[in-house]
Amino acid sequence: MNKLVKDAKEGLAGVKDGMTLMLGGFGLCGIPENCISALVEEGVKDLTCISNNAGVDDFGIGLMLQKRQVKKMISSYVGENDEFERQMLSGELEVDLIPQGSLAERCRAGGAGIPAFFTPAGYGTEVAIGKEVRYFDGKPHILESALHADYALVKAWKGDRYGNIIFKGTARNFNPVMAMAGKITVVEVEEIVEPGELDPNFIHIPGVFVQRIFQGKGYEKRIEQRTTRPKA
Amino acid sequence: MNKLVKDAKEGLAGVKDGMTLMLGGFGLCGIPENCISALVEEGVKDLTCISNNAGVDDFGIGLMLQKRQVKKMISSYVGENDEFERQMLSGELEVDLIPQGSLAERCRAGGAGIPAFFTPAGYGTEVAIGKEVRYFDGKPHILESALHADYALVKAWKGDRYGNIIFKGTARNFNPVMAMAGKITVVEVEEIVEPGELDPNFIHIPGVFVQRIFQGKGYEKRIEQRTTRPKA
Amino acid sequence: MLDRNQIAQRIAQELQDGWYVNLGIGIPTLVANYIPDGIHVEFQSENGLLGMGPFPFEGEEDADLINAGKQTVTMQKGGSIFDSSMSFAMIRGQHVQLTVLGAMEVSDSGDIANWKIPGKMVKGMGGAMDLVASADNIIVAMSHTNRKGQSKLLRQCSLPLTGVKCVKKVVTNMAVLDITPNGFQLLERAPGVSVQEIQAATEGRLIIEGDVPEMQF
Amino acid sequence: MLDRNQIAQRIAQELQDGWYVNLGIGIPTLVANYIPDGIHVEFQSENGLLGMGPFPFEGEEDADLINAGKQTVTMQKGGSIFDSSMSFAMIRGQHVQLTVLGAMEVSDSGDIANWKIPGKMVKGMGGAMDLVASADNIIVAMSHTNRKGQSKLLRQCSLPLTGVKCVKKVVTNMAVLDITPNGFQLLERAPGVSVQEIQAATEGRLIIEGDVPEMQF
Repeated sequence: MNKLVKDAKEGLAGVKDGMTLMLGGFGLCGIPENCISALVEEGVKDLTCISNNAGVDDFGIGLMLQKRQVKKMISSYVGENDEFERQMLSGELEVDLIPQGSLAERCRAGGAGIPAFFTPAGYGTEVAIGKEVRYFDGKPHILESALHADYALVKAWKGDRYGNIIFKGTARNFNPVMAMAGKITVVEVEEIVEPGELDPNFIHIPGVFVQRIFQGKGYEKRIEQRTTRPKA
Repeated sequence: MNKLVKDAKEGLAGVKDGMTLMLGGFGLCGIPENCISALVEEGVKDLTCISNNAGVDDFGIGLMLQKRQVKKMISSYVGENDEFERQMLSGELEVDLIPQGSLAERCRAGGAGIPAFFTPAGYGTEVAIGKEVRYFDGKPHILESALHADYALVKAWKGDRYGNIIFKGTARNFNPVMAMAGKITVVEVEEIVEPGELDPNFIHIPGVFVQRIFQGKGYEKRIEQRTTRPKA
Repeated sequence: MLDRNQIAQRIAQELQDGWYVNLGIGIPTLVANYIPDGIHVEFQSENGLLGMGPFPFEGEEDADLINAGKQTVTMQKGGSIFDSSMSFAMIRGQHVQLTVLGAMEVSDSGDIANWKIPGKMVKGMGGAMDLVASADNIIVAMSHTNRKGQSKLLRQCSLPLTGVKCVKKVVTNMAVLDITPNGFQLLERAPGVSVQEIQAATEGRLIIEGDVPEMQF
Repeated sequence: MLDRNQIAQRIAQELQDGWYVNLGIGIPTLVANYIPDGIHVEFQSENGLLGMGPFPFEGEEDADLINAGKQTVTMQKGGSIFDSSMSFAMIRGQHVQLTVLGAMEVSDSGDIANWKIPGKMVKGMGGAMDLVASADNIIVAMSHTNRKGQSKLLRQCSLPLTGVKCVKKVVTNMAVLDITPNGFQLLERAPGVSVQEIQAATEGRLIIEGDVPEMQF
């Protein structure tokens, strides 16, 4: 059981134009930096990207937008990105906006073999257009479907060659549910450890969901909103 | 934020005849021993119990069956219990059998505000009788609904007074999803620790789901099938 | 008229001991600065954090610990970290007792619009639709009128909705109002603001019963 | 005719390196004893365990570490523990490559009955319905006939079903058979068992093409 690959390029082997990718992260926190760099380098295009956000102009998915690699974004919030705005307003980029909780649950559902579920989120809004409405306990809900991806690109903190991974802080966010939902899940970690080093009671995502794993390098971990208070 | 109560009796304050309870555990592994003892002592009856199994004749939920406290069991597997069999065949006890994965997902759904979801499990069987069938990707699925409970009785390993809890080994099983689904979730732990002692990255169920917590005592942890191999 | 901080301070009076609370971006964030004495609440951030603390001291920022506004934050003792599906399980499952968020418009039946202005760049709803569709208790923090002086408390929202019949209470720079089956019920006036001024600034149905007291701080 | 261990041994030949495998109670459990050299597989136990190892040494049993048959077990290095919803997320989401389970009856279209006999005490389906409805690859391990000598490979199941059109392969004490659109395709004979004997013991449609080889061990 050895899912270890050398680097992002090897991890992304088989990614083709027109594919659907999931990318973990919230803002710039917990994004698969190495995988994004490799995608930009490889130049694969017409991608559908499922990611809560779309990065900033010069980091994260913003780098892929600059090279016009993205055909469609499926996200909950896409501010802080001028090039994104330009492509969206000009019609070059298709955008599907989804409530954040529905996005998370739809990814989990994709990984868990649940094709569809009812949620109250979005009822009575344009998100509900064309979707089935049903009342439970007198409260209206809409039917949402599972999301799947050809590749899920996940950033974790530590992992082993079985694909077991753990996350750190709020860099966890969408990474676990996307790890579950990828046909091929590629994980980049800050540190590869030996099998058995991760306490089996506290593994966030078991290796069964992971196909490839590698140790990333040169993490920038850019902070989007540096907020502090003065030392007392 | 202090959810600490003295013992099972205080934890179960408010449990009344006719209520619906969830009880964690798989077989006798990870069952809320202290809560079950207190229920037996209090003598509350006409209960609907949601639990993967129903214990054995003289341990676990079996103790409640002996005192005729259970009106209905919602479970996936109920073998190994003569009194259960007698009550079921005589019609004293109502039994609703649910596929194990659907049981787990229905509890999680109850806790997560998902009123219903589609699953392939049980299609074409008597489990599907009266349930909506829908095809996704050419495959038939049935609609299953969320489960809720007035009280969820959960056994964890360690916890703090905020209600944050962690589990050990396969004693985890149904406990986390039931902790999410209880209107009042009562957790018994082997050890109460100070807030901050549990690593926030590795808390299995955050305190937000827990209303009461106490340190249990006298855990028997009976083994149902002791299987070993000789030392080489 | 209240300023942003006073709106936050008034909302903080609504907090109850032991509550879990989700604060939106803007005025709602300021509520955390005014927690009444003797009240302990836990802040949930929908990106996956419970027990959110204040901003870190300079030099102690952790790129792996941010809030839903992408700001660097700290954690309180007893806090916990979880993934996005667990975070919205808490929200959708109504385990969070209070959500405070801003709005562009609120209708007198509790509809809210706060995510999209036709013709302008749409950034997305983030977690707002899940929050308003799920929470039992939603307080909107906003100015009573917009920059053109038009009422933001309407008979019907004109902007695309974020949620339907969900807002329970509105705290503005002029008033505290409950949403009732018959419209906005005026509960309190900002110091120095008259019932007449509030009536003039409210386009939706306004219920005024007896003497309307001034807010107390 | 094969004995229980030989059935398990033959099924073990189907294992592929890197697979995750769920083994049911009974004969399927024995498959773990016959993993071919050079093949590494991980065993999933639906009560919440991946990387299940052999039974513990005497005196080293841990009440908090059991398998789905409630037997004390051990864990392999690289294993992991999870809750029941995550366990069935793996199963339902088709992340487990192979499920091996016993059956009372299998039909020639792949239906399976293994949980209930009318008139007898019903213990429940446990995880079987989730497993058979979800897995892409399901092998049934069973005797070819029941104690009365009646075929368990039928045109249609007579007992209440566990799952519909899901079984891919059956390994019995007499034969290895694939389920095809036209019925059971006979792939291999147990050593010393003739095609005629298999035909006589099979009530469902049986496809026999060319020479049917004996199993190799």
